[in-house]
Amino acid sequence: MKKIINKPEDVVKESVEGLGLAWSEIVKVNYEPMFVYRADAPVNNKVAIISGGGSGHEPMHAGFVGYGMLDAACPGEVFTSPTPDQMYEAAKKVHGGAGILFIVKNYSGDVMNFEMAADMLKAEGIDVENVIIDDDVAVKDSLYTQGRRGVGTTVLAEKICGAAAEKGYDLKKLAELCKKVNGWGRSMGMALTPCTVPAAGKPTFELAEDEMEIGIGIHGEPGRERMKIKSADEITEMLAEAIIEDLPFKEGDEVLAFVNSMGGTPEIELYIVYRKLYKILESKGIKIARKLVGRYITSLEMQGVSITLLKLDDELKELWDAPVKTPALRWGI
Amino acid sequence: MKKIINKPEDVVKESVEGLGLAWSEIVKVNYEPMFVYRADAPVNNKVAIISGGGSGHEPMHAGFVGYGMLDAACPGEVFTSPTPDQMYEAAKKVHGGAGILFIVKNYSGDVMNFEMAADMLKAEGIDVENVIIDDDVAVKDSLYTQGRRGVGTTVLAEKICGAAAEKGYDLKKLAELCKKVNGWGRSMGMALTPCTVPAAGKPTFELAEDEMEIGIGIHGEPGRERMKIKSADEITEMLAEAIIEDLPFKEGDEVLAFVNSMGGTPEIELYIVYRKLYKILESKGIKIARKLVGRYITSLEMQGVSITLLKLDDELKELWDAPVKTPALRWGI
Amino acid sequence: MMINNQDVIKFLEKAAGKIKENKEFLTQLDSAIGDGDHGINMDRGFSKIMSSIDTLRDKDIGTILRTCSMALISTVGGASGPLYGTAFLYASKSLNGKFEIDMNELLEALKAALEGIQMRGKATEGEKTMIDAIAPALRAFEEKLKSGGTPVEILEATVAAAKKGVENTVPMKATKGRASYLGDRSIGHQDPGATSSYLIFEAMLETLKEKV
Amino acid sequence: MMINNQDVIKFLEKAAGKIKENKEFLTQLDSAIGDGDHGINMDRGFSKIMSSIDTLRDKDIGTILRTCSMALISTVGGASGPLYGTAFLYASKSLNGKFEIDMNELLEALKAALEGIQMRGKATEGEKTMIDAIAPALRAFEEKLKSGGTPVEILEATVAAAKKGVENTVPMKATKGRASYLGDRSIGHQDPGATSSYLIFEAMLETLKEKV
Ligand SMILES: Nc1ncnc2c1ncn2[C@@H]1O[C@H](COP(=O)(O)OP(=O)(O)O)[C@@H](O)[C@H]1O
Ligand SMILES: Nc1ncnc2c1ncn2[C@@H]1O[C@H](COP(=O)(O)OP(=O)(O)O)[C@@H](O)[C@H]1O
Ligand SMILES: [Mg+2]
Ligand SMILES: [Mg+2]
Ligand SMILES: [Mg+2]
Ligand SMILES: [Mg+2]
Repeated sequence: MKKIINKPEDVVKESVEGLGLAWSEIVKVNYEPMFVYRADAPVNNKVAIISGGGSGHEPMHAGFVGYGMLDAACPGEVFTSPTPDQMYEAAKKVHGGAGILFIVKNYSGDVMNFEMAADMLKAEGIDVENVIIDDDVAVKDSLYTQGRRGVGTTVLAEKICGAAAEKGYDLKKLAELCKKVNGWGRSMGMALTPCTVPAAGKPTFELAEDEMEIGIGIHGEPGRERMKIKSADEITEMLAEAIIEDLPFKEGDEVLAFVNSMGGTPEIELYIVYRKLYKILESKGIKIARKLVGRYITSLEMQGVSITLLKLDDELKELWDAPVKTPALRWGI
Repeated sequence: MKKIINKPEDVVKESVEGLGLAWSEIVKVNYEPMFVYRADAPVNNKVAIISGGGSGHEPMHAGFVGYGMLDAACPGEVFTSPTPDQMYEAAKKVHGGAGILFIVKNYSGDVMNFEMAADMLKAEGIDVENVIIDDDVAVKDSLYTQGRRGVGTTVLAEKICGAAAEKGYDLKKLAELCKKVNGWGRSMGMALTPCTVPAAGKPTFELAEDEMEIGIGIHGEPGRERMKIKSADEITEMLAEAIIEDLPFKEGDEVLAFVNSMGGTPEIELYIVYRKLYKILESKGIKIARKLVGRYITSLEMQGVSITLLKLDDELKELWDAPVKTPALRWGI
Repeated sequence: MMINNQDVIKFLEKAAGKIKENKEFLTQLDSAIGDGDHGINMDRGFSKIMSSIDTLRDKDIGTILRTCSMALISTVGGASGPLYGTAFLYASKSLNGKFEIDMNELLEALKAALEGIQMRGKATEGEKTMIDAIAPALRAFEEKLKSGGTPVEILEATVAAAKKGVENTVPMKATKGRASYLGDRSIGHQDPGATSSYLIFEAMLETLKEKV
Repeated sequence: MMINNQDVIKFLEKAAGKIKENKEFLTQLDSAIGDGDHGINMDRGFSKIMSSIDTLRDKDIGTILRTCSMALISTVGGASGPLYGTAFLYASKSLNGKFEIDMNELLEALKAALEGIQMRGKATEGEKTMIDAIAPALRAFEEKLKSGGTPVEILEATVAAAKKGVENTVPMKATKGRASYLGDRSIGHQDPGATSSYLIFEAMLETLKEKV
């Protein structure tokens, strides 16, 4: 295992501490239990938005705490859901009197832990809405299963709902908006290499020198299919087609195109994927009205890429463009 | 070689094309010869700032084109200096009548190619200043050698000079400022893994599973010393001590601390390094007044980290804080 | 034979030991069909219990189990944290204030634990989860109890059924938890959560064996 | 024996061929002490020359070399691009309008090329660069020319000296170019730029050998 770390068990704590030291004008860190929250919390009469999940997906979620996005983020151990006491204490710290929106990725662990926290908060009379993000088209959906994983759309939902909360949306309206974003967002990812959880010390899976994994999750969990490596254009086509036909996205639609690195894939490759995605969408009469290209929801050092498409209307465009000031996403301010 | 690319020879062109498609509100792309330039160029009566170098260091430099930073960037092939015709044509396109500042990293290839372009432009009566960045303390400096490599300080110089150009600094004052930034900036990097130039198809060097390379360059060129992997704290100490004693940085100094990933090292590790760097500087009475943490000057997918410290005064702090709007660096606007 | 609070402490120590011993193994199982952290998660939780076990020695069984529940909920994370945490919490409910219980009371507590897991995780038997070890184990417990087995016999039957249950998860296709994302590719692998449940039943059996 | 513009074209074709053949080798040399692109860079430049070679067949030698210079400058990049580009440019200066030259004129052109390299790169002999192949090669050329050698003999001496020069770079410590960043660790490796210069001299020799 090649990593720039001290003890594996200190990785999350030390990293969050570093984030807090670097961005003290934007965030503060609570250690027992661990959560990262807005330095100016609580913001009175604003719905507070809290997300969280296993660590290893940086900058998600702690890098998205700040004006116009999250009020708090609860980092679990690497690839392990945070615990209810984290969400509970975070909520108590950032609650501005207008209720709490939990944005939760659809993993059984995350769902159950956030649910427990919501139960605890509701018992104290605090309004909580739990919205689940499940946008990964690589996973077959069905009533009888856990359903799809939450991936790239989470980042977009956090930005858009964050802007809406600043604008004064109440909890009910904000939860509806979050569900709308989830309903209009679709993602799929692939990997060239696995990644190594520090505490485990060895890669989560093996891939031969000429193989890739299509439909990978963000925890190094195996994907939909393993196959020989293909060209960037072919990979982009596979991901884009699966995403487009799922919603489906249609001629005349405006979308936000989000090309994301799994961590280890460098920017030079991301833009090769973006180029092809642009051409595919153009040929179908789908217009990229907004974009995000970079590393926003990652799997440690995994090499690979994911694509997210989010259908846009005027409301979503305006909220996307609104100012945001967080360690990892910032504009207009 | 595991990469998301099409043909190795098309990597740079396709990636730059993708960048242009994604950020058309900020940059435009010229293909023959290749350069990326501000969509609103030329900006009249502003000194135009041009940088460039081999590709593979993204987002540097093309990701830094835009308001408050570069007017144009000239990407060479991967790890290969661009050619004089690129800088020449870029200069003709963005020259706003107030002269041209070339910011050049100190590699013999870059230096010579920029020099040739400057000769061509001067022959046409255009004022050009060529400022060389040579901040890498891993390289022993001497009058009789090529001198030090240009690394992390380049990013800071581009941001700071870009702000100064917007503020109306003339060419002479801007060149002085750029030299001041170079004189006050020091860097050093290390790598856990090599990287692979697409055209070469195999890693630029080999490192055993338990080895790291200290004092690495940004082209996969071997560094100062190879040794057994150490802890994040020890690595940070080695880099920081070499940097601090070189200028030297002293008690009471204010600095910009820049912790940079070589590409493959994920953010979770960067903040572990930042944390230790903070503590080292704190113990010496050196204050981090500004910071930059992320992937800004990379070596493709190489795993590793570099640290840059830049001594600050009021002028530099004000220019650092000034608004910037580029694909990769943005705030205040 | 009655089970007292000291036995519960011993059981917890044994369970923590078994989890630690099998940390790698559980993690390996989870790598195949999950995210490779189950052993790490469980060990973090039981180590946390162990770190304050001395403060529990004089407490009643309900308090001991409720404290364990809190430790698991706040340190394990993942899916198994809330599930085992809720299990311990539900088990504790009928044991508040009690320093000694019999096998009937133990069965009631275990049934409550399973109910908690199902309330929280909404899974049923056959979905390739810990329930596939626990549910058959409790049926075996109940049968042997009714047919008049000794405590050790009862728990031997329980452990054997749990083991069988773990083996039965191999050919199952997961429809709950992270393994469900694999669809058919989850077939052929043993469920990590079922395996940790089996280890916990084993710890119960060994505790009783040492007592007689 | 006179060298005409057709010979120059042949020389360029041979040089391009040798560079392509040795692309991997040059790149490998550059990996050890540089950034592993010298073969790729040089091949890109000479391939560019080859792509328009047909438009040069009827041009004078000065024009041919100047056009090569532009191609190298605008496609090779790195350190070797401006250096070889300047070399060809300087060599072309005294040959403008000429369709035939003798060995004296060739020597003058080669000396001008070296001068161009030194103007641009500010290196001298002993710094582990292409100059360590070119400078001794030109000295051998001049000696053999003065002592009345045939053109082939002159170029044989030139190539032999270039080869020796390349070998001499092995124990040198680099103080110019990318290899200089390695300091003492550059010792023990052959310089890639010196090697490509040697290949170019070889191409000249083979051209003349075929002519006689
Ligand atoms: N809904 C559920 N009901 C019961 N057990 C479940 C459920 N979801 C997951 N599990 C159990 O949890 C185990 C995985 O736990 P763990 O690896 O610690 O959590 P995570 O999957 O979040 O990484 C599975 O092997 C399975 O037995
Ligand atoms: N200042 C210089 N003078 C002469 N030759 C040089 C100089 N700097 C570098 N070289 C030559 O260039 C070669 C490297 O060329 P190349 O790999 O194409 O460029 P880069 O080093 O920019 O990648 C070296 O082997 C050396 O012979
Ligand atoms: Mg997990
Ligand atoms: Mg190079
Ligand atoms: Mg798991
Ligand atoms: Mg080179």
